[in-house]
Amino acid sequence: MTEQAAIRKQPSFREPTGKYTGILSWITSTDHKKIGLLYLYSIATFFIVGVLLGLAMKLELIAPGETIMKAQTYNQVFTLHGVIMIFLFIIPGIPASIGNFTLPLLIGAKDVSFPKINLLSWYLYVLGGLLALSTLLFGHGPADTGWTFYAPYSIKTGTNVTVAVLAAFVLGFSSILTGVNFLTTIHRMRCPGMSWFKMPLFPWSLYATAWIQVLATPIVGITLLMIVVERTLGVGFFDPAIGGDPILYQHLFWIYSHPAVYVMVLPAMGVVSEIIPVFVRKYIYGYKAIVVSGLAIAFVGYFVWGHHMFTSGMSDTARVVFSFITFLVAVPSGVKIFNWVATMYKGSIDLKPPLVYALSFIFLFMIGGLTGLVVGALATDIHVHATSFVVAHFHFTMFGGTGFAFLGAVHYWFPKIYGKIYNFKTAIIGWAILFVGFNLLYIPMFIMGIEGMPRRYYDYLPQFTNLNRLSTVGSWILATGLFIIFYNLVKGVRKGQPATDNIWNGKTLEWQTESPPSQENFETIPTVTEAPYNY
Amino acid sequence: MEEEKRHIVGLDKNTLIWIDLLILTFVTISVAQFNFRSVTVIIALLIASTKSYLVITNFMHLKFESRMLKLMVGIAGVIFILILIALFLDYSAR
Amino acid sequence: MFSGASNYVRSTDLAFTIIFGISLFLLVLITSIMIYFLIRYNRKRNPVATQVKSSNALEITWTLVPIILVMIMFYYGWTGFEPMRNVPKDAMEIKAIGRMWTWSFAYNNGKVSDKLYVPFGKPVKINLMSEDVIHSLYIPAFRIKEDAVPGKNNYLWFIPEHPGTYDVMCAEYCGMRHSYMITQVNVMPEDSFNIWLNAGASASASPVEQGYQLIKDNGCIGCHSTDGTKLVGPSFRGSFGVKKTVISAGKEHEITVDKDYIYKSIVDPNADIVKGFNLGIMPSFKNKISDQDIDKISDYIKSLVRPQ
Amino acid sequence: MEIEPSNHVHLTEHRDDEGQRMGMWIFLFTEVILFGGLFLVYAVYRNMHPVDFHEGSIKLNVVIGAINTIILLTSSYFVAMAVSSMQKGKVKQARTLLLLTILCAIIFLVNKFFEWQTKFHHGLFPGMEEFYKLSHGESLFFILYFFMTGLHGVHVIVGAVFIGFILRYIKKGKVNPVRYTLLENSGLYWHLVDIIWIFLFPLFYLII
Ligand code: HEA
Ligand code: HEA
Ligand code: HEC
Ligand code: CUA
Ligand SMILES: [Cu+2]
Repeated sequence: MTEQAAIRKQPSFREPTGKYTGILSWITSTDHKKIGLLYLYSIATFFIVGVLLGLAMKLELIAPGETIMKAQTYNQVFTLHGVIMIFLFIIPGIPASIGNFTLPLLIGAKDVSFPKINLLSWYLYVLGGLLALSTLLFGHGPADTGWTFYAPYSIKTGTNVTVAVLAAFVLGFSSILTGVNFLTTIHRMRCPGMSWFKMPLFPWSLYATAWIQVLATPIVGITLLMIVVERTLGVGFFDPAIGGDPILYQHLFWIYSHPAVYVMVLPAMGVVSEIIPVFVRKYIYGYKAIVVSGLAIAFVGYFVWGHHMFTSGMSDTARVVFSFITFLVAVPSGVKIFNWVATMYKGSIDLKPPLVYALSFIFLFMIGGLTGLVVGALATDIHVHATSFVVAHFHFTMFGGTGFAFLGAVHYWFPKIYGKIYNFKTAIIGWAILFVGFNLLYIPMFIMGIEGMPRRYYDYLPQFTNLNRLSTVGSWILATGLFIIFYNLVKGVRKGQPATDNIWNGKTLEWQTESPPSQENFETIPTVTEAPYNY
Repeated sequence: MEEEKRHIVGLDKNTLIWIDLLILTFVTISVAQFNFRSVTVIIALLIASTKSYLVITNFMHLKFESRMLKLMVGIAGVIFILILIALFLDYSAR
Repeated sequence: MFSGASNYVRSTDLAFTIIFGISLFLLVLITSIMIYFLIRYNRKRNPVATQVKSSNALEITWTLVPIILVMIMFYYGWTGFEPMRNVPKDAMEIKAIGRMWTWSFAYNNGKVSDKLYVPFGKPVKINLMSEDVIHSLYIPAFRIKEDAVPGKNNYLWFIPEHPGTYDVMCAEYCGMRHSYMITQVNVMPEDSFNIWLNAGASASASPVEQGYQLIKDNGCIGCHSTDGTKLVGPSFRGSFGVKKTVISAGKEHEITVDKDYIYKSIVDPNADIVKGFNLGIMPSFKNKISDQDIDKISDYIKSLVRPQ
Repeated sequence: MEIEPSNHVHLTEHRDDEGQRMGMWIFLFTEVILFGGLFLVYAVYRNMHPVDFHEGSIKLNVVIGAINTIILLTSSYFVAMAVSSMQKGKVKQARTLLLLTILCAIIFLVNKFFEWQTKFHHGLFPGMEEFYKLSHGESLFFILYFFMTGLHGVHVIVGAVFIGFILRYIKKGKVNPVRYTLLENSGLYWHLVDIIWIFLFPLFYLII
């Protein structure tokens, strides 16, 4: 650790460069670090909108019948919630914000391969986000189709599906550009000496993710375009009245959207693989196994989409085969978990906030993933498909998994980004409340699902009242925790204690430069001689 | 371009490929005049694939690119074909 | 929680128990190890970490063992599912029609009902149809569910093994009143079932009463209330004889709701759209409701006077 | 950037031509998959309605299709030649070849325009009266035909504009015999447009 926080050798990247100052110097900058932060702030903004919608839904469900909104409003709320959370929060989430910031640092590069395209993708992101929100303002309001936009309902309804779908299309394009950029960067910009197997695991996970973004996203892009054409020109691709097949829409949608769930979770796994060795002070156990399992998840993940359609009337063969492949995907996820836990063995564990998040990721993701097996099995999925069991499953994976890892990533790289540090104690208190609230919110949903409460239900039968009420209370606790965490982070940015350059004693390259890094990242491009995580 | 020695494809080679492509176009049109049932589709697709192969390797210079890039093109192709097969798990067994 | 209401309950719950059991075991095991390490190798207790080399044998073990475990899970899921797709030859067939936002069940003898009635202990095959968007017939107590897709013939089948009444729901999101697309299945002894099945619309019922039965059975009340509240469509109460503004082919004009207009609204609903309502929501019932029956519906609507 | 030139690996300033090309290739993957989605739809519907697709295909004009195929193949040839010329330093020749490519693009589009127009006259455009008299499979065929060739047409336009920009860059000297990756990338894009047509042609015009 070098004591150099006081005198900087180079100005921080946060200083304006180019001809503009203030906010303009940010939104015209092609520096990956500034773009990463632009992403982080815009993602956080949309995320808060999504959370408020989530809380509103839970409030509505506190009792049967109408509580605070009408049925139609509820349907629009969960659609907007889903669209925001999926396309604006969790898919760009870790890669575009944290990934953008740290990827070049981690591989010892000055920037990504295509800095201008990087900035373009942020603009597309904002455009897509504004389009999605604009549906609130005109016509019959936001789409009411669910984030899946299933035909033919999405073609019949009078709400602003066209615009919502176009928003998703633009966002998909933004995601593709990020993917192209990361793939090229990882291939071409690694610093001297960093062979593939000397690359840290977070870049590896971004690499696998980028492949999914590049090869799967266009499918949903074209599918959504077909919906637009079908709605605006009255041309029926999926309209049974002219012989089209609504099930084909579902196939095309899930061909993208299942791989997309691994876009959501692989970077989170990368973050966890980064955090654990630092706080355990050990070389990560099974480095190669973790790399290979990540690639395996990405690859096999392409061929399991049918498990969302077990009750759609797909052929029986397809149901069985898709169920089979679904089970195979669980194995590499397990391999990662085993290796993380094994890393802790004989380590010297320092339970700082980032590690707390990493470990709670493991716990919550296990619950999410293992319940994924219940829905992956045919007989049980026939029963719990489209019930709140599924809702609980994906909240556990997406937000118990990716969400917690995201928070972990923010807490881990915070001192690198800002050169300051937040209060540890408040961070842990916020986490604890979040954790309790989270479980209270979603575990009742598992039970209700097994008892047969369908999802996307505005109103429910009286037997589900108690569990719904419990779940609503959980949502308030969780919101409290989230508030404390945000408050602590914002306070850290404004008046946190200065942090040294390498506050966690990390071995990866980003910790070997100043905090915050300078415009050029490194004074001289580093040369790597040993594997990462050599403690 | 210090570090790269780029292969230059000559006029004759390009022309040769072009003529091949025209011939294949002619072949595919003539074959389509006969009805061999589903075989026709396969022949048409085989010819189209051959044409693409010629374009990709020669006109697009994939031949002279790194092994890594060839591998990437291969992976993208394989994933698409596997998706097509998986989709037909449903449609061919309905 | 799990009553044996159908022939699938046992196998489905078995699959569930096995998957859940293995999962819970792994969850508890891994979490305990994690917590143990956390305490045992805490920095205070263990200031210096010992580096451990990765072991291929271990990697292979924890790849292979999970493969075996997931194959067990897959197997039970599969065997529980298999019978769901093999309908016995002697199954009684019922047509279930889903439309926004009601179910109707049509029996072979022409009887239509908004509730499902099935004989106890007999295999029943349900052919699923949809008139507008995708719905999904879900009977939680029977552990069965299948989508009703427009333009496609899906089916499900089951043997009810316990007399009683169970909830039937729509499990595929289908628009505004999706959560109200709920009805019941009544499992009754075979002889009472036959009596129910063969009872015609009671002759004594007046046309108005029959009209009410008709709008219930055909699912009109999913969209039209009979008490004056506006749902997706205009309420039937107080609409007869009233002047309304409608839009036909883009042009507004006035009509009076009478027998002809009601007939047209049912057979060709998109021709005149009542102002303030949306085009394309109401499906056409052409050839689905006979002309006499439409007359009865008209009579019924006429009988619904505006509340004072 | 003060890195010694000896340090050859990956990091020569803004110049990583191979990286630029790799980026383009990856972008092309996404284009292929974009059309790939439509090919999946095509495959499924053709599998459902083989006879109708044949009927529909008969209504298309093979001659126009064949001419367009030849035009696109030739334009691809021109672009490939343009790259070779540039590499050899024959800037002027490269420019001529690129101009010819754009010319081919225009002829292609004009052809397409007339082809679409005749379909229009026959009322075979989705939404027109005649269209509703078609069988299910045939209407799907024509919807796909218009959508796929339409999207392809958009790509032709984009490709031509891209090449137009390259012509300007050549004039300004931004693209030159030492530095021509942009030209190569525009070529890659153009070849992709060609490849997609190579598949569209038999699938729509030549079905038995
Ligand atoms: C981050 C997102 C994410 C992730 C990672 C996953 C991961 C998995 N998901 Fe999930 N899923 C969603 C997000 C996600 N899912 C969403 C959003 C939906 C709903 C979409 C909608 O309809 O709106 C959904 C729906 C969904 C369905 C459809 C349900 C239905 O609608 O009926 C299915 C069915 O198979 C499924 C399965 C799985 C499986 C098997 C995994 C596996 O990858 C899980 C693997 C992990 C583990 C298994 C745990 C760890 C492993 C061990 C501890 C080792 C030991 C394990 C064994 C021996 C088995 N998911
Ligand atoms: C990432 C995805 C995500 C997240 C985080 C959430 C968060 C929440 N969701 Fe979400 N939800 C979805 C994705 C998500 N949801 C999707 C895809 C659907 C399906 C929609 C559909 O059916 O079409 C759905 C549906 C859905 C329903 C079911 C609707 C129905 O079927 O009737 C409900 C019901 O209560 C609900 C509630 C909530 C609540 C209360 C929250 C929140 O209030 C919880 C508060 C969140 C937190 C406390 C987050 C913790 C922290 C982080 C995630 C990291 C943040 C870090 C930084 C910004 C730096 N959601
Ligand atoms: C999915 C929803 C839906 C269903 C089911 C439905 N309707 Fe309608 N109905 C509407 C809507 C929306 C309108 C208003 C728009 C219009 O005029 O088409 C309407 C209009 C009408 C009108 C004109 C109303 C007036 O007051 O002017 C009549 C009569 C009518 N429906 C009768 C029926 C009958 C009878 C049935 C059942 C056999 C039925 N509807 C089923 C949605 C529905
Ligand atoms: Cu019908 Cu939901
Ligand atoms: Cu999935």
